[in-house]
Amino acid sequence: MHLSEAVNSGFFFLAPWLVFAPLTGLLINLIFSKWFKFSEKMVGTVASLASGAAFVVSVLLAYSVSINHGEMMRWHLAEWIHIGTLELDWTFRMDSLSTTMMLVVSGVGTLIHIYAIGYMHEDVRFKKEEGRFTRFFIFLNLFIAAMMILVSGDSYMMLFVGWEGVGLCSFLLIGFWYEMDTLARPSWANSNAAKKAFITNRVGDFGFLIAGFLMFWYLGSFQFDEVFEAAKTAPDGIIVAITLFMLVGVAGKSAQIPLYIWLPDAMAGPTPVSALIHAATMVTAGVYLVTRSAEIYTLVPQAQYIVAMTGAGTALFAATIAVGQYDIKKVLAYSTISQLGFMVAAVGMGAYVAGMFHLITHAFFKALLFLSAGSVILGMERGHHHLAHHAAHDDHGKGKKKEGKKEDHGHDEHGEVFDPGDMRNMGGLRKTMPVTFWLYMIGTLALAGIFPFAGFWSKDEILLDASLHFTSIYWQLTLAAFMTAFYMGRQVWMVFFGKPRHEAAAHAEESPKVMTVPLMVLAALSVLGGALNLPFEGFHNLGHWLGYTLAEVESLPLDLKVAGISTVLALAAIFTSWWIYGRNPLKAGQIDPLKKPLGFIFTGMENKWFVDEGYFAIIINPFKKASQFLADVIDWRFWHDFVHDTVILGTYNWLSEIALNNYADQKGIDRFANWLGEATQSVSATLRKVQNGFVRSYALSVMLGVVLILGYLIFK
Amino acid sequence: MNSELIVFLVLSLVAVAAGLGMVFSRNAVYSALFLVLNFITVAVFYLLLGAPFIAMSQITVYAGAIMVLFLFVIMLLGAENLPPTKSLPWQKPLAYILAGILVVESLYLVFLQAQPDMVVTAPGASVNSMESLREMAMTMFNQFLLPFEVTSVLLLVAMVGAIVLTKREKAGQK
Amino acid sequence: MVPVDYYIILSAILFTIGAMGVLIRRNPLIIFMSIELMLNAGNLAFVAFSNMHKSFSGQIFVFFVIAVAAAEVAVGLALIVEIFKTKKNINIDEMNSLKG
Amino acid sequence: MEFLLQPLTLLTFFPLLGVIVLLFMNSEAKTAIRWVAMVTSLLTFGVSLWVLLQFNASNPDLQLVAKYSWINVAGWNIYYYLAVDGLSILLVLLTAFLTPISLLSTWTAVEDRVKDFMIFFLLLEVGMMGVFLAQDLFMFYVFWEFTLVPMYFLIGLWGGPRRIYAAVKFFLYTMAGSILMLVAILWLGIYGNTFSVPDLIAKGAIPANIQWWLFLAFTAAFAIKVPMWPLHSWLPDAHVEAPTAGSVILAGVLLKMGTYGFLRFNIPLFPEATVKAAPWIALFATIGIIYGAAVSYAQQDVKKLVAYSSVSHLGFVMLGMFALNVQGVSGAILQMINHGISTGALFLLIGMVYEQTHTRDIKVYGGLWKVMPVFGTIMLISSLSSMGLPGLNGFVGEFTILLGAFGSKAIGNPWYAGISAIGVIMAAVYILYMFQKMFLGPAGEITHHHELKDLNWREILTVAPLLILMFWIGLYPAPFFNLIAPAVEKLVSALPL
Repeated sequence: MHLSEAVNSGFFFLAPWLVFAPLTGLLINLIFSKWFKFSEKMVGTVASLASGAAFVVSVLLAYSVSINHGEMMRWHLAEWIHIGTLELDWTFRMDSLSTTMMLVVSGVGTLIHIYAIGYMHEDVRFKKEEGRFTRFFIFLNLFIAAMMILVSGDSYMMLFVGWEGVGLCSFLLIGFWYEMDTLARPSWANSNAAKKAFITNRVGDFGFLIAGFLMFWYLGSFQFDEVFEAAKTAPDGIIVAITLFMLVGVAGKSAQIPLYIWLPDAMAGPTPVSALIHAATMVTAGVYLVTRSAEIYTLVPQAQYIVAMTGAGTALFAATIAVGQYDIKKVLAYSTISQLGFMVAAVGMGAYVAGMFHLITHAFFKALLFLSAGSVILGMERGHHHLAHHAAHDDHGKGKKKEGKKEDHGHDEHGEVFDPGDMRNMGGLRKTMPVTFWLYMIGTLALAGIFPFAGFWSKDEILLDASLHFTSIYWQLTLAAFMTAFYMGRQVWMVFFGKPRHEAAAHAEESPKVMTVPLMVLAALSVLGGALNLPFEGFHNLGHWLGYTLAEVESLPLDLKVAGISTVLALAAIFTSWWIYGRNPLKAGQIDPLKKPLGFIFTGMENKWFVDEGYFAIIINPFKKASQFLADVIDWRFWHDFVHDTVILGTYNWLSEIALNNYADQKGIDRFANWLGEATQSVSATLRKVQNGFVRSYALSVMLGVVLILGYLIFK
Repeated sequence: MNSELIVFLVLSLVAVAAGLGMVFSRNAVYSALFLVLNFITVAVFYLLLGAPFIAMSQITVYAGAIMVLFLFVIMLLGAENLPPTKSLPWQKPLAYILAGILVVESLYLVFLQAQPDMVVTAPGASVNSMESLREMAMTMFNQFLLPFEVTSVLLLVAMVGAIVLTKREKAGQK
Repeated sequence: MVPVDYYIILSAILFTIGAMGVLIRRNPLIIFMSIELMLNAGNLAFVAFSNMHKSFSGQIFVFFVIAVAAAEVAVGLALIVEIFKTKKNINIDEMNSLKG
Repeated sequence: MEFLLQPLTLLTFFPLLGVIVLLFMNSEAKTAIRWVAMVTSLLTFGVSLWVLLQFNASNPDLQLVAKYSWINVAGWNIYYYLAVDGLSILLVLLTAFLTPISLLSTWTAVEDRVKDFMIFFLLLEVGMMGVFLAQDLFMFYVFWEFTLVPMYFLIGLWGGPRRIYAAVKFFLYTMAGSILMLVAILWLGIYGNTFSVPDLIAKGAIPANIQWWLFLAFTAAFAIKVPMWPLHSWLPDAHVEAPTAGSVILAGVLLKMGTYGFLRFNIPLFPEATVKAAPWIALFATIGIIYGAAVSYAQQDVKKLVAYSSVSHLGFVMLGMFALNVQGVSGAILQMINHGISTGALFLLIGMVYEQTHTRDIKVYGGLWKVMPVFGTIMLISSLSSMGLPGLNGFVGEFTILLGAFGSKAIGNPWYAGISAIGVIMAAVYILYMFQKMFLGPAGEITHHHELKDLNWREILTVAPLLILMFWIGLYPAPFFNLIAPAVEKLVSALPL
């Protein structure tokens, strides 16, 4: 196809390269990096270029969709599973919704790739172990590819391929430092977190699969349009079942109640991963799924309500936990769960544009926050490193190299574990890491929903929608928004203000350009992202754009009451947090000032309301016990040993020995048998003499036989 | 009594004598030579019976190849005279007795069913020897093709077997 | 004109001589030769019958017997040589490891 | 000569050529022996590809027929009857494909009695081919029993410490089932006056109550072989004690003989009984899926873990097969192949690390990925394939099976499929448990941990074909489905549903 033609009619033929581009990068790094001894920069560049190429393709596709006035286009690559009426294909779907997701995924993804080059190089856990660095970028590229399959698939099953694919990448990247815990001590913790994420996601996938089966047998297809068409005439019960099972999938992937538990643990992964996968892109897949299925969700308001309640409940619940966390990334993780709750609530209420809008802005500012947090953690690490060097002087300098191979970097020389992510160790970082501080501030304000940052516009749209339709949801979300501003304020005061509570914080160092520049881009987007969809007539750009795909789009005007309430509450929350944490900065070793007034409530927040423990008690431990019981007692000792070796074999032996030998036969058969044996023995003893071993005597007996037979023939 | 019968009687005497000589010679070399003699007389019988090809085979294969092989082995092992043993004292008398009975029995059988009018045809009288050879070949390669081929396999196996059995083990093994 | 019976008688006598050789000699070589003699006796009978019945089958059978005999001699002699190598002796009466 | 050059006859008996050559070889020339066996199995694979070329995928009937009257006494028409159709073509290819791979894996693992090992292995291949190709019940039975003998020796001679127990158990268990099948075969032969399966099917209409008994008799043999819960007790013993190559073939092909038996004999010969039995089989399959997954999670022995996972996986196959619709049956056939590939790969890989560490205790491993990155990556892919990650082969099979079972008229309700789908979660639990305990986490206590060598080229070459197939089937299974589709449609449409 000629370029000019493509410019006029669209670049749809490029669609497969959404997936192939990152895969190419992956393969290059996988195959050639060892042969040609790629430097770290080279590996990172290849991966970033691959991801960037996907971004370019996304841009071209979005452009193509726009010049076609939002008309949906398909690109059929190959058939996948065709059996009878089951027809699954590798078909890419390009419409305004999917291209939006592509842009977010590849755009944020590329920035994070670039950031990761610097971050992974600086990460102290990374001991120049051969292949680790490359492995990270291979996983990242794989993730981009899987995510692209997810957002560009034209059927629920192709979406599911990406859906599980990103789950795999999540597993691999959470468990990237699989031999240690978050403090780099040798431990199973990180790999446990990875496993937890995968299995929890699988529970969600189970729901997705069941929804898929129902879809196929009652709606006859997996292809989006065909499903939507058939759904219109299908009985409500089926649609409710489908949508609710799908909700299980959404809860798994987008970390909603009750399956959100994996996401906080997922912070064990390197920070770029937390930003990319566990904040900006993968976890929003559930929101995308509901938006994509808008046409079936709108058919069943009762299911929609359940979705919205789940989202709102999660938003509030996670926000409370975020208040009680000390780890800088854990706070952000619960914040992510909470914000995902906002989005799910939005799409549940049918405010798809608002949900997507928040998804996009959240991708910007949460990625920004995570990456800045990563920068803070690295700064702390460097400070700590710096200290260790000073304390150890020269004699330690030599030993350091040797020890460098072992995994004890988290320890300082007293053997005490230093946690660079613990906010109680920080303080006053504003001075040592000014760039990071300002970037973090932008992210915080955007998340807290302060005018005119991106978060303000998107969150407000959700709240506005809720206030119009579901009052209870509106209040839950508003309360969650208040707490969001509060815990972000708490975090900022604890991290950047006051005095350093640890030597490391005092010696923290600013991060290199390769990390801060992508952050600045994200910061700019966090500031300006709101412009995508301003609540003024003629500025509903995103709404208009998504309107091509989504049947009904509300474009609400700005409601000053709602916006006013949320802004005032956010400011009040920030003020409260200043009152508690900023006015009197925390001292080293001091307990959280909230602990006293809130008492056991704060203990609950601190301990995540003991949900993990609950799951352990109710599901995991019983399952372990049950499987142990089944395996050891039922299968092995009972079925394998007892039934087979004792009952069956034993019965056989018993029958043959006791029954036959002792009772029936002792008298009759036995005696005869004995006699027979003895007789045979004596006869054979006699006959044995004939067998004297002399060939000639054998020959003689043959001759005798011949003579006798001839004689018989003659005289018969 | 025609000349043919005379030849037969003389030669059969020679054959029996050679056989006895083979059995009773102390020296294995003599035994072998007696056996060669026996074979040659039997070959003449074959000629008398109108089987020139078999006669030639008899001379070449038996009297030639096989007996040479025997002689070689005798040379190799030494034509020793084994010392008398007490191991099977009744073996010899019993053997004589049985042999006697067997001869009597077979003679009896032959004469019992004698058909004096059945006589062998003289050589060359009715059958051209080349012609008979051709016919025999036709029979062998049509009717008996498979046994013929199997025989070749048998010979191959025997050859391999003989080589394997007498192969010298390499030094170091055993 | 020789009656076929004569040949058969001769064959029987030769066969008996061979059998006797097998029975009374202790040298395996001679035993082998005796066996050859027995085979020859059999062959002679075959050829005689072939002539009597005017059929080539008998002759062909003899041909096969010769081939088998050759094979047998080859293997048998090899065995004897091998036994001699291990036992340094070829007395047939000492090959009695099959004794019961 | 014409007889020998028939594709299927050649395919079945080709390994015998290798056996004959091996018989003449000096048992000390180990490398040469391995090469001869290897070349034979590769040529057999070549023959199987040749068969594939001649195979007409759009024809649902038996093809490349080689049919001769074999035993014809007392009115018993027993045929020498080989043929292939869509139900068996993939299994035939799998057999020919896995044999050279297994042989390659024994290159350094089997050092004593190499010659005997190779001979048994090639004989086993003959038996397996015969089982999949025979269309005469009598002939099938001969091959079916014949496979026991080489496998018995493979386990009993080259196995682990309890090999005799395992081998005898394997043998007796299978024999016990086979005897009932033999009775049923004899009944069928006398009833139909022929042992040829197509003729018997064409005759049709066995009285329903007798069908039921015959169905049960055949099921006894096949269910033990599969093995279906609760007849699986021989499997962990056999797998744990068998040498690596034996495990691969056992899991990859021998278990498929059971599922194939259902497909080839039970369903077409006894359609009414099949439909009647479908919910029951589905029940047992579902129990097997959950039970196998749960039990496998509690194992400390890696090989045992994979062995129990086979119980779970084959439960899926049975569930799909007795869904009795095209999706389910096609999925079941593909899943047989998938299980051969994935589980085969897992056994191969475990064998490779076992060769270095001589332990299968999962607890002493840990952190292997760091020491053996290539090995870890390959193991990861194989594990993911085994737990059914989309994009890899396992998913295509499991998905189509569950989809078929979910809407199956024969099973009657979607609960079995729904509960079995929980098995998919549990598969993730035990597979990830295994992967984590072996490859992730801190370095294990195994003493010579740091001396472990990563896979060498031979080992990579051994598993590479399997990996390629995992991706191929996962991403583009169309060629495979095309091969089986017409035959499956014919099979399903003949059922009284």
